Amino acid sequence: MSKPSALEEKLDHLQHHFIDSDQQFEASKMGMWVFLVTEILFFGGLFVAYIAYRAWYPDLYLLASTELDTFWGAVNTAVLIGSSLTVAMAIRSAQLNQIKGLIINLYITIGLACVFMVIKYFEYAHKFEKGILPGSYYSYEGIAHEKANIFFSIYYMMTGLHGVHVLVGIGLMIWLVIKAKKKVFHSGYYTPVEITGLYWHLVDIIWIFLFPLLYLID
Amino acid sequence: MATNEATTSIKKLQVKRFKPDENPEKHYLNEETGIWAWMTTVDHKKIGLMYLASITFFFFIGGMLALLIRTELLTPAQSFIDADVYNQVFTLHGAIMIFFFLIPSVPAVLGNFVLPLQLGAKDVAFPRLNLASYYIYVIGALFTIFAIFTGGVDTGWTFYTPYSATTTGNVMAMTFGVFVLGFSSILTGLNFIVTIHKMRSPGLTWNKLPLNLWGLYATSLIQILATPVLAITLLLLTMERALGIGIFDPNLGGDPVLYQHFFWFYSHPAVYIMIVPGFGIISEVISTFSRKVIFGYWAIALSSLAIAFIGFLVWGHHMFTAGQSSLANMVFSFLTFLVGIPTGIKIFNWLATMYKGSIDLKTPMLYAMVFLFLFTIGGFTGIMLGALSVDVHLHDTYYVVAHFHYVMMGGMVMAFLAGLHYWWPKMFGKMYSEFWGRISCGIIFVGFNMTFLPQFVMGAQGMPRRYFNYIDQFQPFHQFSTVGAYVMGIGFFIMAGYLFHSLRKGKRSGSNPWGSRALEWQTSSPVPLHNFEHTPVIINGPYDYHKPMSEFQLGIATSHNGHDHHGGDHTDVSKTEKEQA
Amino acid sequence: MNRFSEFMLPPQKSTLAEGTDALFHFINITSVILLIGITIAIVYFSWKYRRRSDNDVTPVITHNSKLEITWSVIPLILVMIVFGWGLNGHVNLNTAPDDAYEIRVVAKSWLWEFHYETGFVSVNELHVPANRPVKLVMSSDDVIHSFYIPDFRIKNDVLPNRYSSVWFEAMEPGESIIFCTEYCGMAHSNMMATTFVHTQEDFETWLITAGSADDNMDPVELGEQLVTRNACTTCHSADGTELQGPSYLGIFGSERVMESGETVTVDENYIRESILEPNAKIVEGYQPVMPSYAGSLNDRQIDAIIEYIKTLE
Amino acid sequence: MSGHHISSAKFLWGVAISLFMLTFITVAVTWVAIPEPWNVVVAIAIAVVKAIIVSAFFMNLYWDTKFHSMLFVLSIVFFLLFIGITLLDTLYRTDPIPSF
Repeated sequence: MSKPSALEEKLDHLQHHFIDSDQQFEASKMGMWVFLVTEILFFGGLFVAYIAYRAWYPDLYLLASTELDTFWGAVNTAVLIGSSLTVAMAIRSAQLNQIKGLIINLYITIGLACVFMVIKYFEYAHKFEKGILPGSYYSYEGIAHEKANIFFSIYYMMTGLHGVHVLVGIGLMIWLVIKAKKKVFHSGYYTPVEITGLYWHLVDIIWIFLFPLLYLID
Repeated sequence: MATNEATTSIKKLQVKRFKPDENPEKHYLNEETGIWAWMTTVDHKKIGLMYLASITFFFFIGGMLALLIRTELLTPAQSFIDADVYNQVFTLHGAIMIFFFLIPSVPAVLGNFVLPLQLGAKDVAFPRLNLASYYIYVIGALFTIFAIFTGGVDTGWTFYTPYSATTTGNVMAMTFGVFVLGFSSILTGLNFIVTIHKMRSPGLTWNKLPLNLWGLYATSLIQILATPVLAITLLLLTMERALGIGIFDPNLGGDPVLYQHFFWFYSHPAVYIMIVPGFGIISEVISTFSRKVIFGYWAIALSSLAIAFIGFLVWGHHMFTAGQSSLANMVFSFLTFLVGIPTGIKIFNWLATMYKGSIDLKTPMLYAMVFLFLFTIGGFTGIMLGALSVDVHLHDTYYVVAHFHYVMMGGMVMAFLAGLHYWWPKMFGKMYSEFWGRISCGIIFVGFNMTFLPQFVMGAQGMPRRYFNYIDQFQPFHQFSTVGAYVMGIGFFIMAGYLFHSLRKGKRSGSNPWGSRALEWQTSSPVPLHNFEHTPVIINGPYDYHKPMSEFQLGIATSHNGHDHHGGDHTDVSKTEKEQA
Repeated sequence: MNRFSEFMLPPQKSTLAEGTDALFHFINITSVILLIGITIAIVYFSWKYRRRSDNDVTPVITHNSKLEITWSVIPLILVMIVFGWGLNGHVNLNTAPDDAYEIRVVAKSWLWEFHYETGFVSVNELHVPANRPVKLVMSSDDVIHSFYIPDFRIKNDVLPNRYSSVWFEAMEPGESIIFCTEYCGMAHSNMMATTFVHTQEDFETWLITAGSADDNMDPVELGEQLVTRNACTTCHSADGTELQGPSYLGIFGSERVMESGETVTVDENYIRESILEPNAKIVEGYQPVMPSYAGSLNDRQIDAIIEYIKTLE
Repeated sequence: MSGHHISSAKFLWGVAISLFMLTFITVAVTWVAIPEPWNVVVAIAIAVVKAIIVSAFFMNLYWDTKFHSMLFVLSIVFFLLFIGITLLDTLYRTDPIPSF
């Protein structure tokens, strides 16, 4: 292990069972990667359901996806990619000891995540009005396919679970802002920023797949 | 051969021999006592013991439920509980034994206690996460208990749709409890993987890693790769009940066989979550009590990983008669047989380790022998069930029940007991009664075979599982089986007795009662608060019994990282340094 | 060998049983030989190499490639034999001959219905001809069940959303038991039926007479037979015993409180409704689990059951 | 130290812009009628490229230890095994049809 590269020897963050900051940083990062593996398989289950039903009823997916608005889906994709960029910028700021930049970038990320959720809210509300409700509450008659309810069950489960992850991300980001304001982070210690960033990028990646699979069926 | 190289570089680093304190005054059990200190501890050893207490509780409950089932089955018709209660009882027996006992048993209890010790680390990589995973386990358990008292669950531990989507009772609380529990398992696996990667002592390379850790590593990989799928499956099932999403419920257009794929994608690898860490323990115990280098170190280590991997591809053998396509049946049957090979290799390796050893049949070794015998039977009957045409006849009969009890109880529980007896002195610094240990091992062995051997016969004769009533011709087998269950119960009762006695009045064990070369035995018993008073340095493999003990006790004096809040350590260091190599 | 076979397995009553049993015995014998070998090794090593002193020196044997390859390859060959053999048997189990006689099976919680080509429906009694392949095309009305005849070595799950099938060829006239082997709720273990194997001629006569046999029977007697034949007695006793459903004893003319809170007098109309639409009115304390008999009982038969219940006071 | 790679702001912007472009392309190809299986293939291929860009340059896998990339790939492999083997059942079921 190399010597801690921190400019000043601030070691408040170092827990007793680690040898040095680098070991702690590497361990946390690996822990996050292992966690991301579990996240991928967690969503993987839903993708399996999606693929199995799509293989059974390709026409159902064609019909039902016309109810989803490609424009707003694309906007949301762009919003999430933008927020990934700002998270990456936030990490860069932390690495360069620019705490102000870190906080600003986190604020922008939170803002973009909220925009995503608001758009999602309007999409959901629009469907609810039509009677496209999840599960047995489904009452929309506009799709001539007997399994239409299942497509929307999968849609709601996938986007809903993704939405929950976005909310968790917003919570984590707010926590980071509070910590950053207390001057906890510096170029020698920004582990929470880094691993929250990893989480956020994964949420972005999952949406990158959800978008074409749900909205872009033609 | 590496010794010479190593010793030269060791001199530069000022490596000394640290003999463990045989009679430590301060250790993890008497520093920081009191309920609150235990509840908030982040010490992996105490968390391990908290898990031990919890799983013992659930093993007791699950065992009592088993006796209830066996007693009811004494007669073909209803004897003292009705069908509804019976169905709830076997559901709970299965769910509790699998989710609350077997899955956390070795990783969360013995793994938590031993893993950092075998690595020479002070703790796991994320101690707070470790404590959190314990509390998540407790929360999951509370949900399940809540489900029992608010309507019960009668679906069987497999929660097959559409029955689970339509039956009355509180299935939602139960599945949610198991869902929560899954996260405990995931976090433990995550913690172990990172710990093994990042917290190894100097010199502890991958080819010197104890086989127990290879087993735990393979287990952790399965935990992180499979458990999330259980989580999503149960979430979908909960949603099925709450909202009627219809993915698995045929009444709403779904496919129940798809549910079975989801469920077994987790639950078959879960069998390996239960058994693979058992393999690790058996390797440790057999090598220690044969005082001999393990035969085929890499074969055992890699076969654990191979089992973990192939174990993911065989889930469909639970579904040969479920209406799965013939193509899938063929592929799953083929892969199932492949998983038998690495398992067989392990058995032969353990036997070869005993060959020309110096075998001491102490209680842990006795359990290891029992494991070898019972697990082999479990394995062979598994081959039987993997054979497509025979499985059609045997599927969902008592043959399957007997088979998985031979694997889970004859394999896993025996391995757990071997490990518990093996590491007991390390945990508490006390010895148990060797005499009663052997007696109860014998009683459990006899009782176990009495219980489950007849079940093979009645299963092959056609007795279906999960039957409350049965036709008269099976009664003699059921009665024999019930008697066996009580014999086994007596065995466990004796075990509880002598283990409690050892806690209160046991003889001091000394740091290394078995003469093992493994790292966890090179510190005092009970273990100091931070495991080692020095940083261990490893130059030999953990099974190199041909090398002197002194080469296994090397280390560098600890330089604590500045702000250690446990003041005691600094003063104690000088005490342990009194003897040098 | 025969004795062992009788002890371990039910009698072979279908043409497929022999092949399955041969593989069963092959695996059993191979396993027992290997198990004895392993056990002898364990016991022998434990005794021969027991610890003699605390300073025992053990040899350093880390691996032996020849040995390891042997004990990997031999089991591999054995399991591949088992795989091929099992697959072969499975293919036979799954390919019904084209000329097989077809019977529709409908599983309901907790009874088996067998529909014949004549339109006749028997409950919990499967009648088949001997020495002729029979194919069962199965489906379920509610949850998953599984159709299992141990004597024939056949089993397959019965699904609510698809058809599944099994086939067999019974070898001689006789009776064999049918189990449900997929857990399906409270009376899962009572969901049993019997296979009656007739000679070809007997079967044909049975098929013709079965539908009309009831015509000139006394209604009460017919009703008593019908409640047994249609598996009503699985859940409703005639002697006051509490099962999954209310007992028939003294039920007629009594007043019962429903789950909805209303009170209903048990009369002809209520019994008729309960047979055809069982879940319309549920007596307090019971579950809505009874399957509908609409389509499988005609008016005369329902009347007969009502007459029978009236006699149980 | 592999774990502390610092990307320049310009580079991060470049990555984001390429992602925006790919998003536009994936929407744009739906305006062109591509025959049946290929429209899905193109959509997934673009999504995979985007995911690789995000993981390599935003999540720093490109500069990180190989083990993290391995974990990422491992999870995808197991997902593919899950769906691949499940499809062996769901796509190849042949249900009997009752004749009466």
